[in-house]
This record gives sequence, C-alpha cells and structure tokens, in this order.
Amino acid sequence: MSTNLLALLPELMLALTGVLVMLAEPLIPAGRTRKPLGYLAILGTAASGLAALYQLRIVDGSAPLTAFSGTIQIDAFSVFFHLLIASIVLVTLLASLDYFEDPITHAGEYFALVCFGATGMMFMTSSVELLMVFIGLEISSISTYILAGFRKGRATASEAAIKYFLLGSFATAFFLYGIALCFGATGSTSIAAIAAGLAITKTPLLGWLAVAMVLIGLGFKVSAAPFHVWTPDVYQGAPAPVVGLMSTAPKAAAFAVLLRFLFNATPMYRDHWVLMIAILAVASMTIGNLGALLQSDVKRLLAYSSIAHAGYLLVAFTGTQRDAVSTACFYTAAYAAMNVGAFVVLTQLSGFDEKLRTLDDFTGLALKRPVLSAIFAFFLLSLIGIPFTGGFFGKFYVFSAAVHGGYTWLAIVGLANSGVACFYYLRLLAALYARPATDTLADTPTHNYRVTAPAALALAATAAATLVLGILPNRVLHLTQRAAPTTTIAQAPTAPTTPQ
Amino acid sequence: MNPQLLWLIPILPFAGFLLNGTIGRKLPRALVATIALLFTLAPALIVVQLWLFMKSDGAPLALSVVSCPWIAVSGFSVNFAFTVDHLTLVMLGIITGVGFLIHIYSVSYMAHEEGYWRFFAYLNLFMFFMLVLVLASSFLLLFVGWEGVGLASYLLIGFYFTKDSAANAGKKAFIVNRVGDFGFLLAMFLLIAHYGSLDFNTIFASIAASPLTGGLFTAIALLLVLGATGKSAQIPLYIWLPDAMEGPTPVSALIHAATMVTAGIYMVARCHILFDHSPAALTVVACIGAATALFAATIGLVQHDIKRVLAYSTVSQLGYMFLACGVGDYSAGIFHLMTHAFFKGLLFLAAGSVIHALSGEQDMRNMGGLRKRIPITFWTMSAGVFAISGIFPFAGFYSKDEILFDTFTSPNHLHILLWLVGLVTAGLTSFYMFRLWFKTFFGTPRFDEHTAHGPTHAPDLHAAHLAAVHASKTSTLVLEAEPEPTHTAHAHGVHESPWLMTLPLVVLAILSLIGGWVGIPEALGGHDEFKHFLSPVFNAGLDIAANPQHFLMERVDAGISLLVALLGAFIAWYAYCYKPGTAAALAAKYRRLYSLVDHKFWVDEIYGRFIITPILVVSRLLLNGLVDGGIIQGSASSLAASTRGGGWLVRRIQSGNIRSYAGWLAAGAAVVIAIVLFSHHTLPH
Amino acid sequence: MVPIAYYLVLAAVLFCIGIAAFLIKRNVITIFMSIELMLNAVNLTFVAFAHMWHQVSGQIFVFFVMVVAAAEAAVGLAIIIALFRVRQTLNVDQVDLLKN
Amino acid sequence: MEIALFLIFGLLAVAGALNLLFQRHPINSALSLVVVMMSLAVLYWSLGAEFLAAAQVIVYAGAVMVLFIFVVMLLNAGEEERSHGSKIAYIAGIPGAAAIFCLLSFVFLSERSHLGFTNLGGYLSSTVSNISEISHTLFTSLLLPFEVTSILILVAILGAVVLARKEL
Amino acid sequence: MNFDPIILTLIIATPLAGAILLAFIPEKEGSKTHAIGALLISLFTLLLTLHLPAHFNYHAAPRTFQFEQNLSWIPSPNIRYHLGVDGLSMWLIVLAAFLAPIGVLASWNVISTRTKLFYTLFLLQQVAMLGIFAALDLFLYYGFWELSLVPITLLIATFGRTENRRRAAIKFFLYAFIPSAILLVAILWLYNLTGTFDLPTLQALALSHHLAATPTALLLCSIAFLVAFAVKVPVFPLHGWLQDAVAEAPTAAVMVLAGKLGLYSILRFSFGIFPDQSRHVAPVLIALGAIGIVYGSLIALIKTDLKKLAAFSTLAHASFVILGIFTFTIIGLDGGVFQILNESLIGAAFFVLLGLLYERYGTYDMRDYGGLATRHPWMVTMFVITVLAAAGLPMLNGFVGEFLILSGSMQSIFAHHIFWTVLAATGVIFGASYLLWMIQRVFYGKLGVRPEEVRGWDLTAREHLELWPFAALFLLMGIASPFWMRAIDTYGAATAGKVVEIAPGWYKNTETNAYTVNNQELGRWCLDHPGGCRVSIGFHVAASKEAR
Repeated sequence: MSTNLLALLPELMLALTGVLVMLAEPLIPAGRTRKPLGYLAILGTAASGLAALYQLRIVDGSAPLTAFSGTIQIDAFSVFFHLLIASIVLVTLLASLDYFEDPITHAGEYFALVCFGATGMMFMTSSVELLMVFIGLEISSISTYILAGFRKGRATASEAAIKYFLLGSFATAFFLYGIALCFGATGSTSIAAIAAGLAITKTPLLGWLAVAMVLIGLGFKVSAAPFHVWTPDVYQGAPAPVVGLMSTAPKAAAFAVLLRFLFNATPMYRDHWVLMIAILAVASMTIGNLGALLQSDVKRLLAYSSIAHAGYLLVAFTGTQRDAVSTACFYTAAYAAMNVGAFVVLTQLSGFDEKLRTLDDFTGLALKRPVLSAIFAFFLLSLIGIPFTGGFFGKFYVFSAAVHGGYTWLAIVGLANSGVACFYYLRLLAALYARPATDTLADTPTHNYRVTAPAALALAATAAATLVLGILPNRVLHLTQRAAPTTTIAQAPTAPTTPQ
Repeated sequence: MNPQLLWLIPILPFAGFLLNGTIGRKLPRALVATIALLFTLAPALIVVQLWLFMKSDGAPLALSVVSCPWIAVSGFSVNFAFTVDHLTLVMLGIITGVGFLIHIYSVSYMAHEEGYWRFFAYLNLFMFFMLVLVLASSFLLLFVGWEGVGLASYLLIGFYFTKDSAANAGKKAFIVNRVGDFGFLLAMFLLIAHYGSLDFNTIFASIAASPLTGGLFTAIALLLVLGATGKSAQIPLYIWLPDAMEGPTPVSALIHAATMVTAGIYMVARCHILFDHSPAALTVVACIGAATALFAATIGLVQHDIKRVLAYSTVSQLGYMFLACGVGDYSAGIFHLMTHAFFKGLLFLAAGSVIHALSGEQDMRNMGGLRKRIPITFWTMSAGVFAISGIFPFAGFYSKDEILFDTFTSPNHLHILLWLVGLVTAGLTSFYMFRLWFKTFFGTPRFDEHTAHGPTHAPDLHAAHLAAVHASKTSTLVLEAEPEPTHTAHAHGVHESPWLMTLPLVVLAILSLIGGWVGIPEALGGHDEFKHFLSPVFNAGLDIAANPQHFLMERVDAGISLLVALLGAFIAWYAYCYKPGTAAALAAKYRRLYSLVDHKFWVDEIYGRFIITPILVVSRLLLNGLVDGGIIQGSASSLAASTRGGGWLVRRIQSGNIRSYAGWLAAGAAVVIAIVLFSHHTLPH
Repeated sequence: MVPIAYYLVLAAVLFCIGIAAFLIKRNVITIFMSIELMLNAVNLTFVAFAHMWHQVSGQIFVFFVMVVAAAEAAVGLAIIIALFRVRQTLNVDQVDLLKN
Repeated sequence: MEIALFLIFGLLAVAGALNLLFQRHPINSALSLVVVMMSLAVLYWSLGAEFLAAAQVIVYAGAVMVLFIFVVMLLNAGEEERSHGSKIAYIAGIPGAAAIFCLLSFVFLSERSHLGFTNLGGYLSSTVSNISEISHTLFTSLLLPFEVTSILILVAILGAVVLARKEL
Repeated sequence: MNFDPIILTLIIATPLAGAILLAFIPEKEGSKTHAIGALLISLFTLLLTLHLPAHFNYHAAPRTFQFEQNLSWIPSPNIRYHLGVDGLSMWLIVLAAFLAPIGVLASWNVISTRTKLFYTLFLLQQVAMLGIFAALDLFLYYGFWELSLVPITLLIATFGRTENRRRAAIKFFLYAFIPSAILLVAILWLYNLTGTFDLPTLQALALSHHLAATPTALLLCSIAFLVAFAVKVPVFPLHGWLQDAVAEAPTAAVMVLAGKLGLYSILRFSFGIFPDQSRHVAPVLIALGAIGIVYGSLIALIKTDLKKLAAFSTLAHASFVILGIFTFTIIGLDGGVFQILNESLIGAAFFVLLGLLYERYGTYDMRDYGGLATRHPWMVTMFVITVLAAAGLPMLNGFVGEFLILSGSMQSIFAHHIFWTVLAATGVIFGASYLLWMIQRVFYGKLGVRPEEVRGWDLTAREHLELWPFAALFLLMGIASPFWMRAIDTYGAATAGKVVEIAPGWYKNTETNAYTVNNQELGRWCLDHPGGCRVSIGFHVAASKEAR
C-alpha cells in the first residue's frame, strides 16, 4: 500500500487550515473581529489551490497517480475539480470576510467549516472508492447543513437547515443503498472493480437498481428535478455567500462523482441511464425555469435558475464519454464562475441581514450602485447565455455534445428552455436598469457600506473568469479535454470470486 | 448644332429651381422672378434653334444623346439618354413657349403672395420634369418626368397648404396619379420581362420585327392606358383635376391645361407602334376618350365656378385627344393638343385676370357685364371661347374638325357612334363656353362694387375658400374643411390687369386664332403642314387625308360641326341673354336630372363609399384589429400566459412542507427506479 | 440455510417503512428516527451482501455508516434544538415559512 | 434453526419499525427503534458479523438512541398532533414508497437463485476471527477513510457547538 | 503599410475600445463628454470603413471574400476568427458606420441623464452590428448576432419613452432570442455534419451537394436559420415585437432595430449554406413579402401614432426586400440588397425627424399636430424629401430599389409570381397614401393643439448636420446607383446563379440550379488556399457520411 501524501496535498492543506482556524479561534478574545481567521483560511485555501496546481504538474502526461491502496486517484479530472473547488472556496471566503458584523455569529467556526466542507468535496472528486466518496459526501453535506443554518437567530435559517438536513439524509440513504447494491452485484465498492464486476455479474438487475439508487442520491445533491424540492427553500434561508458556495462547489463535486460513477463504473449500462439522464435534464430545465418565472425573491429566483443549470449540465451526459466529461467539466466551471459571482454581488448589495430581497428592492439600483449593478448585469447575461461569456460557451459546448451524441431533440428542448429562462433574468436586469417610477432612491433600502478590497477582488476574479471562459476558453478547454480520457480506468483488477 | 445642348434644356430650369429653392427665400422678389424667367427663356431659345436645325434639310429624323448609366445590373441597364424627334419638338415648343408666357403672367399675378420664391422654384421644377418627360428616350426616363410633374403639381396645388382643401386636393392629385403609375409600372415590368430593356428604339424595333400577339401584349397596352388616364384625367381617374383648381390660376393654366395633363396623350402617341399592334387597346382608348369628352362636358354645363367650368372642359378636350389617338390618328391628337394648349392656357389666364379683377370672385353668378370694365381680357377671352367652341377660322375649329373626320372615316367598327358622341360634345362645349362668356361679360353686373377691390393680395385665397366649401361637399378625401372667413379690404373698384398679365393674353389670343392654320387639311385648301411635319414619327394616317374622294365628305363634316357649334352658341345666347330665366326654369323642371349633373354624377361619393371607406375599414378592423391585435399579438401573449401557468404550477409544488417534499422525492425515486429497470426494453440497440 | 434474498427483502421492507415513517410522522425527531431506520435497512443489506461475497469490506462499510450516522445525529439534533428555540415547535407541518 | 432465527427477529424488526410508525409519542417511537436495532444486531450475528452486532448494540442502540431520547426529554416533546400539512405525502409519497418496495423485492426475488444462501456454520468454524480480519483491512487498504472520518467527527462537533449553543 | 488584412478587426475594435473608454470616464451631470467621445469614435470608425470601398476589388472571383482575416481561435471545437467582406456586406458596413454619428447627434440633447450608460451601450451595439456584417465563421457570427440583442434591449428598457418600456424590451428580446436559440441548434447540427463553422467551406459543400444529410433534415435546418432571421427582419407574421419596440426605443436605437441585420443574415447564410432549400421555400417568402408590403402600408394608413406608423412602414419596406431577394433573379437580388441600404437610410432619416418633432412637442400623436409647415420650413422640406424617397419617387434612392425588386419578381420563375408582383405593386399606391396623409396632418392645415401650446423652433445647425447627409445620399443614390450597385452586383450575379463557374472547381447549370464539382481542380485550389484544408476536411466528413 502506498501512502503517497502528494495525492492528498490539497485536502491536507484545507483540513490543516480548518484545524488551525479552530485552534486559533479561542485565542481571539470574545467580541473582537474574526477577520484574521478569515485571512488564515484564505491563505490555506490558496495554498491548497497551489497544491492542486502542483498535482497538475505531476499528472501532466504521465499515468494517473493512485494512492492509499487505490482509494484515491489523482488525474487531470480530479485535479481539475480540486482547482475548481479551491477557487470557489477562495472567492467565497473573500466575499464573506466582511459578511459578519457581530462576532457572536461564530465567524471563526464559519471559516473552519468552509475549509472542512471543501476538504470533503475534494475527497469526493479524487476518490475512486465508493466508501471514500461516501465519507467525503457526508463531510461536505454536514458542513453545508450547518452553514445553511448559520444565521441562527432568524426563523428562516433554522428552517432551511432542518429541511436541508432531513431531506439530505433521506437522499443519502438512497445513495448508500445504491452503493450497497453495487457491492451486492460485484462484491466490491471500488469504481474499477465495479466496472470489471458488472461486466461479468450474474445479477445485472442489482446493477441497474444500483445505478437508479445512485442517480437518486446524487440527483438530490445536484438538485435535479424531481429531487430539487429542497433547493429554493434552502437557498432562500441560507446566507448569501454560503448559497454561492453550496450552489456550486458541492454540486461540482457531486457531478464529478456522477461522471466517475456513470462513465467508469457503469459504462456498459449506458442504455439504462442515458434516457433517464435525458428525462432528468428536461425535467430540471423546465421546472427550474418555470419556477423562476414568477419569482420576486431574488435569491429564490437564482435558486430555481441553479436547478435549470443542473438540467443543462445533465444534458452533457448524453454525449459520448469524451464529450460528456469535458463539456460537463467546462460547464461546471463556467457555471461556478458566474453563479458565485452573482451571489458575491448579492452579498455585497444586501449584507448579513438581507435588506434587498425582492425585485422591487432592486429596481433602479443601477443609479445608486452603478458598478455593482453592471457586474451583476454581466453575470445575469452570462447566465442567460449571451455570447462572449462563460455561460454561452458552456451552453454551446454542452448542446454540441448532445447533438453529437445524437440527442438533437434534447438540445432543442434545452435551448427553448434557455429562451424561457432569459425572461426572468431580463426582468431582473430591466429592473436594475429601469429608472424607478418615483425618483426617490433614498428610501429604497440598500446596504450601504462600500465594497471592501477582498470583496472587490472576489468580484474581479469571478467576472474575469466568466469573461475569459467566454472569449479565451482554450486553457480550460484543454484541461477538460485532458480530463476526459483519464476517467477511464487503465487496468481492470480481477473481480473477486463469486460464491460457490 | 451640338446635340449635347439637349442636356441644357431640362437642366437650366432645374438650376433655376435649385437657386430659388435654396436661397430664394433671402432674395428680393424681382431677382427671384428674373431668375425664374431667365432659366425658362433659355431652354425656349435652345428649342427654337433646335427647331430650325430639324427643319433644315439633311437633318436626321431624330437627335439623340446618351450619358452615363442610371441603373446598371448584369443583364439590365438604363442610361440617361434623350432623343428629339418631331413629336418631341412640338411638345418642347409648347412647353417652353406657353410655359414662358405663363411665367411672365405669374410674375405680376403672384406679386403679392407669400412664398413667391417657393412658387417659382416649383414652376421651374415642373418645367424640368416636363422637359425630361418629353425628351426621354426610354420608358423609365419618361416615367421619371411622369412622376416628377406629378410631384410638382402636388406641390403647386398644395401651394396654399394652410388650407386643408388645398392640401387635400394636392394629395388627391398625387394619389390618383399613383393609381395610374401603378399601371405604368406594371407595364414596364412586363416589358422588361419580355424585352429585357426599356429603351424606346429597342422595344419598338423588336415589336415591329416580331409583334407579340395575345393577351400579354394587350395587357401591356392597357396598363399603359391606365397610366395615361391617370395623368390625363380620363375616366375613371379624372376626379383629381377639378379639385386641382385649388392651385393658383397660372398653375391651372400651365400644368392642368396646357402641358402636364397632355402627358398621357404624348405617351400614347409615343408608343403608337405598340398600340398599332393592339387594336383592342386602341378601341379602349377611343371609347375612354369619347366617354370622357361627353361626360365631362355634361358636368361642365351646370358649373358656376368659372375655373371649374374650364377644368371640366379641359377633361373633355383631353377626351377628344384620346379619341383621336384611339382612332389611330395620333397627329390629329397632337394637333389638338397644341391648339388646346393655346386656347385653354389663354382661357385660364383670362379667367385669372377676371378673378383678379373681381378680387378673387370665382362664382359666375356674381359676375356679368364686365365687357366694358376689362376690355383686353374680354377680347382675348373671346378669342379663346371661339377657338374652343370650334368657330371658323379659330384654331380649335381645325383640330377638332380633323378629329371628328378621322373618327368618322376610321376603320373602327364603332366609328359612327364615336363620331356622334364627338359631335354632341362639340355642341355642348360651345354651349357651356358661351354660357360662361355671356354670364361673365354680358348682362347686368351682379357683383358688389364694394367688396370688389384690388390689386388684391391673394385672389385665390378667396377662391380657395369657395372651393373649400365646394370640396367639402364633394371631395371624399377631405376629412374636415371649415371655410375660413373671407378677408375684406378697402373698396377699390374693378380694374384691368397690368400689362405683364395682359401681354401673355394677347399673344395666346393671336395663337389661338392662327395656331390652327398650320394644320388646314387639303380639303379646305390647306396643306396640312402639321401632319407632314409629324409624318416621320407617325407614318400612318396620311393616306386617309391624302386621297381626294374624301374631300367632299370632309367638307360636309366640317360644316356639320360648325353648325353644331353655332347651335350651341345660340342656345347659350337664348338661355342666358335673351331670356335669362330659362336655364333656372329648366333646372327646376328636371330637378332630379339637374342635381345629378350638378353633383357631378356623385362619382366622388361613389369612389369614397365603395373604395376608400372599405379600404380604411378593412385596415382598421380586420387587419389592425383582428389580425395584428388578435392573432399576432394574441398568439404571443397566450404562449406567455401558458408559460406563466406552468410557473404557477411549479410554485404550487413548492408548498414548503418537508413531508410533501419527501413525498415528491419518494415518488420521483420510484419513477427513476422503474425507468432505469425497464428502459432497456424500450431503447433500440 | 436462509436465502440471502430474504434478508434483502427484509431490508427493503424496513427501508420502505422508514420512507413511510418520514412521510407520515409530524415530529421532527421521529422523522429523524425514521431516517436512522432507513440507514439500518441499508446496513442489513450490506451485511447480507458481505456474507454472500465473503467480503469483510461490506462489514467495514457498515461500521463507517454507523460512525456517520452518529455524527449526523449530533448535528441533526443540534439543528432540531436550534429550530425549536426559534419556533417553539417540533411539528414539521408548522415549519413552512419558506415556500413557493 | 437459522430460518427460525431469521423469521423471529426479522418479524420483530418489522414489528418494531411499524410500531415506530404508529406510536404517537416520540419516546415510544424511539424505544421501538431500539427494538429494531436489537433484532438487527441478532441478524448481523446470524450473518456472521459479530463485531457489527456488538457495534450495533453499543453505538446505535446505546449511544445514538440515548442521544435521541435525551433530546426528546430536553425539548419535552409530547404526543405529536396529527396535523394535515401535506396531502402530497399521502397522494404521491406513500404510493411511491410502496412502488419502491415492490420494485426492490421484485429485483431481489427474481435474482434469488444467483444470490445463494447463508451458511452460518462456515463462519463460525473459520479459525481466523472476523474482528482481526476487519481490523486488518481497516488499517491497511481502508486506512484513508478511517483517518478522514476524524474530519467528519470534527465537523459534527463544530456544528453541534455552533448550532446548539445558546446565544447570550 | 497594407491595412487590408486587419482593417476589419480595426473597424470592429474601434467602437469596442471606445465603449470601454467611455465606461471609465466618470459621468458629470449635464456634461457632454460622453456624447463628444462617442461622436469622435464613430466618426473615426466611419473613416476606417471608407477603406473598404476604396480598396475593393470588383473583379474578384464570385463567392470569394476580401480583406479576409482568418486565425484559429479555438482548436477544438474548430472555431476560427474569420472576417471578410464581399459585395454584399461592404456597403452595409459603411452604412452601419455612417448611421452611428448621426445616431449620436440625434441623441445629443434628448439623452441628458445617464449619458455614460447610453453611449457605452450604443457603441457596443455598433460593435455587434459591424461584427455581424464581417464575421465569416458561424460561431463568431452567432456571437455577434446574440450580442446585438443586449444593448438594444437595455437601451429600450432604460431610455424607453413610456412606462411600457420594460415590457417592450423583454418582448423584443424574447422574440429575437428564442428563434436564435433554435438557430444555434441548427448551427451545431451543421457542425456535427461537416466539422466546420467556416462559411466559405460550408458554401462550397452546399453547392456541391456534399452536405450529407436527408433532404428533410437540410430543409428543417434551413428553416431554423430562416425563421431566426425572419423574426429580426421582421417578415409578415413574425412582426409582433416591432410595434412596441419601435414605439419605445430612443431614436439612436430604433435606427438599428429592424431590417438590415436579419436581411443580411438571410442573404449571407440562408442563401449561402442552403441555396437549394432557400429556392424551395422561395414562393412562400415571396407571398409573405407581397402580403407584408400591403399589410404594413394599410395598417400604417390608419395609425395615428407617428412611431407606430413608422413601425409599419418599416415592415412594408423590409417586405419589399424580402420579395426582391427571394425571386432569385439578378435584378431582384441587386434591387433587394440596394433596398436594404435605402430602407436603412430612409428609416433612419425618418426616425431622426420624428425625434426632432418629439423633442419640440413631446408627442407622437398626429392628431395633436398640424400646420407646422409655416413654423418649420426647413423641417418640412426634409420631411417631404424623406417621404418622397420612401414613397419611391424617381431620382431618389427608394425608387431604384423598389423598381428593380418589382421587375425582378415579375421575371422570377416561381409560382403565381405575377399575382404577387401586382399585389406588391399596389404598395406603391398605399405607400404614397399614408405618407402624404401623414405629411398633411402634421404640417399642413391649421396649427394643431400641441403647437399652439408649445413654441417650436426650426432646425438648428446640429440638426441640419444630421439631416443633410441623408438628403444628399437620397439624391446621389437615386441618380448614381451604379456606384453602389457595382459591388452589390458581384454578389447578386453569383447568388442568382447565372455564372457558369462559381468558384474554382464548382460549376453550375443556370437553368436547373444543379451543381457539379471538379475534384482535381478543387483539390489544387485547396492546396494553395489557406482555407483549402478546411474544404478538404469538409470533404472527408461528407464523404465518410455518405459512405455510411
């Protein structure tokens, strides 16, 4: 067994950061600001990002690097997601540095939890052993349950937490059942072995059942309809920066798992799950967009839009393996950039005790906060899928994959959906830029502290990312295309002997 | 001479237009007038030189100049190109000559108008387009002039645009002409489609070489006729001309009597080769001409507005010209066109002088006994009246007689009927012209000395006011027209017009006396120079006039027409001088008939009710209301509504209750499991 | 000599009773218990399969599940307490501020 | 003998589960859940997982359920009132659950022939103990999950602290 | 130095740079900084565009492009940064650049608040439009196409006239966006079929019938293209957005709202990639065009809101172009393309004039106007000139276009074309009617209600500056059309398919519209052309597709 710590470098960094933050927290006397902890967390996250880059240098060209007796596999795929998650967390931390005014809100624990959660997500993406995946999933889930309920005083916060927690555990049970059935069908829980085992299994039905159960479990995590029901409520109740995080990073991780599972563990069952995926995609896109259509609460609106985007992302799965993986990876990145960005803007606009919530609160905001509004508008345009933004290239890439995979009808449905979608984004956009009926902007409540340097940095980073992914996506595209083939396991270990 | 001079003929007036149009507002009136006159005189001089050149032996039959292409695409191109043949020469003479005279007249007539510069700019613009029209060597260029004169007339009729009646009249003129142009355009499209060109020579050559037969050819001809009826105010499109009297009187004289309205006849004559190959079309032309002549004459009988009487007589005379073309004697048509230009121009100018004298009074019921007060006007106008009525030896006699005779001898199987119509019209013409003559100049003065004043500022203001009331009754394109209060000024007394106005009258009077002598047929001892002059263009029609056994017939015919004219004159004298009450009594006796004629057979109303109103109603209710508002907007909004419904449904699902959510999850899970388990049966592979 | 399938069916029964309990119970704590029931069902499945494959890793998986369940219990009950503090109720039917 | 074991404790587990479902008072539900766990422990043992049987009793029935009951007491939750917040749970959920059950058992029963039978004897007679095997795997091939679980616990503690601590 | 390869990039980059620049200049209340900046930038762009006609090669082989710039942008999927113009797009680019400064001048005083936002969006709109005209890579083109929606939508939503502005903006966006979404699918489908987004390659493949797909599929794909463009034109039944958008949009935005973008796209892409399919649907489009002409004119006849009248006259004029280009005769195509220029110019002038009226009297309702001619002699002159150009008076530009279009449709070989031509020709009558009626109701007669209350003034120097270029162009294009037509004709001749050899190795039978290809010759051509490789790729794809 090889205990190659290089394989764990980013996770280790994050975990250590979390621990350090926790250790440092008591040193800061009560009533004092927790910002230093935030900076500490930021440093740690940046370090783990660099570590991921270093891993990229390692896996460059050479075969994927497995460690801890095959539980962890470092390849372009996992490194891509490591980078993605690290940067998402980084941006979130930057954005939430000034989020907590009063120290009673456990800023320290917040930073620690974010780091730990990120660790779990990273483990999800890099592990090829379902047990490991499960634990990573639980780490990320539990930490996000807590983060969702972080604005304790408020009734909505704890409600969001409880809903997320109960339904989350409910779905976890399904996921777990799926793993159990995989184990039952193949006698193993490592991706490679499952792939090998399913090829020769005598009980294919168990395999199909396993696929279904895993789809349900992960479908919940990526909030794909009909397992999306928790999303709007939780997003509305949770703090804005946390929503930014939990609408992207855990989803990205869950999608990574889904990709690994579907394309590595059960490729031979494609006929069984591809139609299912297509149906889930259609349902998610439609329900998400329709739900957002009449929303007045902006966070809720973005929640529905994230459901729709999960649908777009599922469309990618209908492509051939190579297309699917690379397009899905790219879309995840693009979506992360614009969505986190949007929520960073929200954080800046409405602050801890969300003063701006409904569409009316945003009407004519461009007059008061021109820069923030412009950036927000940019993210919205990207979410619509206007060219020269990451959102557009992502959509374009995804739907081309679908068409290439022979799912033209799905592409048509999807693009028609994006037509519906632009209605509610535009409502928000038009509201931002419309001159309010009464030119008394004074009484419109807005959260008036100026955008601090870290937040500005976060905004700049997300905006730049969204733009670059739209105009010069080559680097990222290259990485995702490299990630594609490595998700296929080179050697299939011998399946355990079936009972005599 | 240098053919490039041809370019100058239209371009000079255009230069005048540009000068007056841009900076004229700043210039003194004298200068404006001088510019306008100079830029009209110059082309006239060029035309004279041209005429001398063409008369000289060894001169070519036609003189052409070609310039850069105007429209050029692969497979089709049209150049700027002018051609002068004898037909064009005649037209040029009329336009520049009469045009120049009327310019002179206007200088003093419009002396006190607002927008003096505008008026002359428009007049020059008109000259430009009219000259282009007659010089054009291709249908398209002709069409340029054709539309251009329409524009000029639109602007000049609407000269007093502050009054809705004037603006309406202008718009009506333009749009009715557009209906004609519609036909003209279609004809051109067909020509392009089948000859790939619009050049006169090319087309006529290929027609002469291989005449297309069948409906298409007739269609082209008839479409051209539609265009001609629009421009030359023939049935069914004559309705704009009477309203066009809203414009200043010189405009009526120049555009709506002498030149523009004859463009249709010119066009038909120009395309005579085309028509010669389509007898059906020719018959139509003849019938339209005859019908219009009679129809307009009857309306003219009962008009009281002096200018409207002249307007209807113009329509009627144009009908004659159409008739002439219709029976294939184009030269006769052109001949009458020329004489008509003289005497009708004269009549309008004289009428203008009368109106001027009476400070804008146009209603003949308020005139009378002016013989002594404005002698020059009286004498010159008399010449005009005699000429138009066809009294020997005035110009009208010869031209009209030739038309009647040619109609009678034409091979057309309707020729007798047409001839009778022409004859009756001749009688009616002389009746209403003499009626006008008597009512204006003889009898007791019926006008009020005190309102009569002058030199008036805007005679036509008052005229237009009368017309406005009139138009609001008749013209259907009028939306609202309230008569304006007639402005009163200090009394001054009836007076003769200044010499600048009387000079053109005199010249034209002489012309309407002797103008016809160039066309005295052999039968009456002349040589018919006119016909010979035009023979290079229309080589047809000579044979009939030439052979002597027709001489007797022609003399008889001439006698009959003269008698009819005198009869008409006599009845007019009887009804309006000898026993003034007669007309009124007759009108009372046949009230229905009278009101029918008085309301011009309700034609405007019929057009209004059966064409314009339906179009507006359809656009408003059907197109705008049903199609646009209902179907096109409705479909979009219904789509949006259904989507909203979906949104509402999704929000309902989001009830906020954890157990419901779990319910959805469970159900969804069941579905997913079922699909994954059993989808492989449905998937083809 | 019991067919493994019986154990699996038993697990399925327990799992679905757990689902039903989640759907029917109103008390948050009880709902949480029903989740625990579902996890137990899965565990039984694991153990049965582990027995079938003679694979100890299945049992280890169950061990981990127990750990995770304990952790979840800690967090979940904490959340429930927090909820109770602000809402003074444990009835999920009254926890629906966030909707539509 | 095995079949008897299976039947008795299987039925006991189901009964307990149903009791959980039908009891109105949380405490009763909790206790019936304990019953389920206990009988499951026996079944584990009958499947040759004695270590898990023990762990089940100690960790689950012991620690976790105690925690539950503690919370029930803390919030002194009384009889739950049968409020009617959700129709969907009955319209969609219950049929869904039933369908899931049918599908699962359909699969298991149709695969029963391939799934084979239990043989308790084989395990009991095996010389090498189940525990040592487990521990060996746990500290070699599954070391990483074992380590990472610590993070999980850490997170749980953090969360408990953050959420449950009463603000001043 | 030789600007030819980069000129198009410069033309597109200039307004973009300008927009970014303006975005960073702080905005002061009532300052003209941004207006001046925008004016200078757009003038400079115009100057750059003049390079194109100056260096255009009129003898280039048909279906080849000039001032090409062809760089690899994204290797996989194979997306290229490929710009280029031909006889079709050259004048359109100049036109777009010409309208920009006018638009700035027209907004000079009207836009007093949030000038920064306004002019930034305006310049972005320029970027998108120029990009659309220059792009030869389907992906790049689609980018600009979608991008062009955003600034206009925001301009309408922000600077709209009434409270209805937000609805109008969203309506416009949805109408344009949803069909373009389907267009994207069609583009992807094509890419999946051929492995290239490159227009010349696709054209070559289409001409040689190497688009290996079922006729139905190709037809559907072509319809997806056509509908997306037709909505933007708009073509008759798809004009639901026009009325509101035009009524709301500020002058500068309304100039670029309808017409040229969609029409150009039809000519370039529908005709380029789907020559046969376009001919297949031509009869329908001819009918729609003819109906649109009459329909638009008739509704304009009864509209009392000047902006809405203008909207429907836009519909009528755009329908003229549709009628012309779908006749697939040289005359019709040339006339159609020429009419795009006319329609844009006339429409722009008309909207500028309406804007001036609104600036003075604050209403677009004709019934409140009347008798302005005495007060604004210059304005009425300009109005009349514009109206006459629109009504198609000879010697003004409108006539040349309409005449060629109608004679082209009389020549066309499609079913019932004579009937549709006659119907369309009646538009000549109705057009004159509503325009002259409008003139009369606004300018003639007695002084209207608003003018009596409000004191208006005649054209200022700036407004003269806005309008005289139009008047001059109307006259010039009316009497010297060959100057423009020369370039347009190179496109028209090639598209109407009268040429024997349309590109090296491609031959066409003018009667049957059947294409034949000489592979050796084409192969040679591929070798010494930079785009050649892509053509051969296209071949392999197509061949392999056929092999299956």
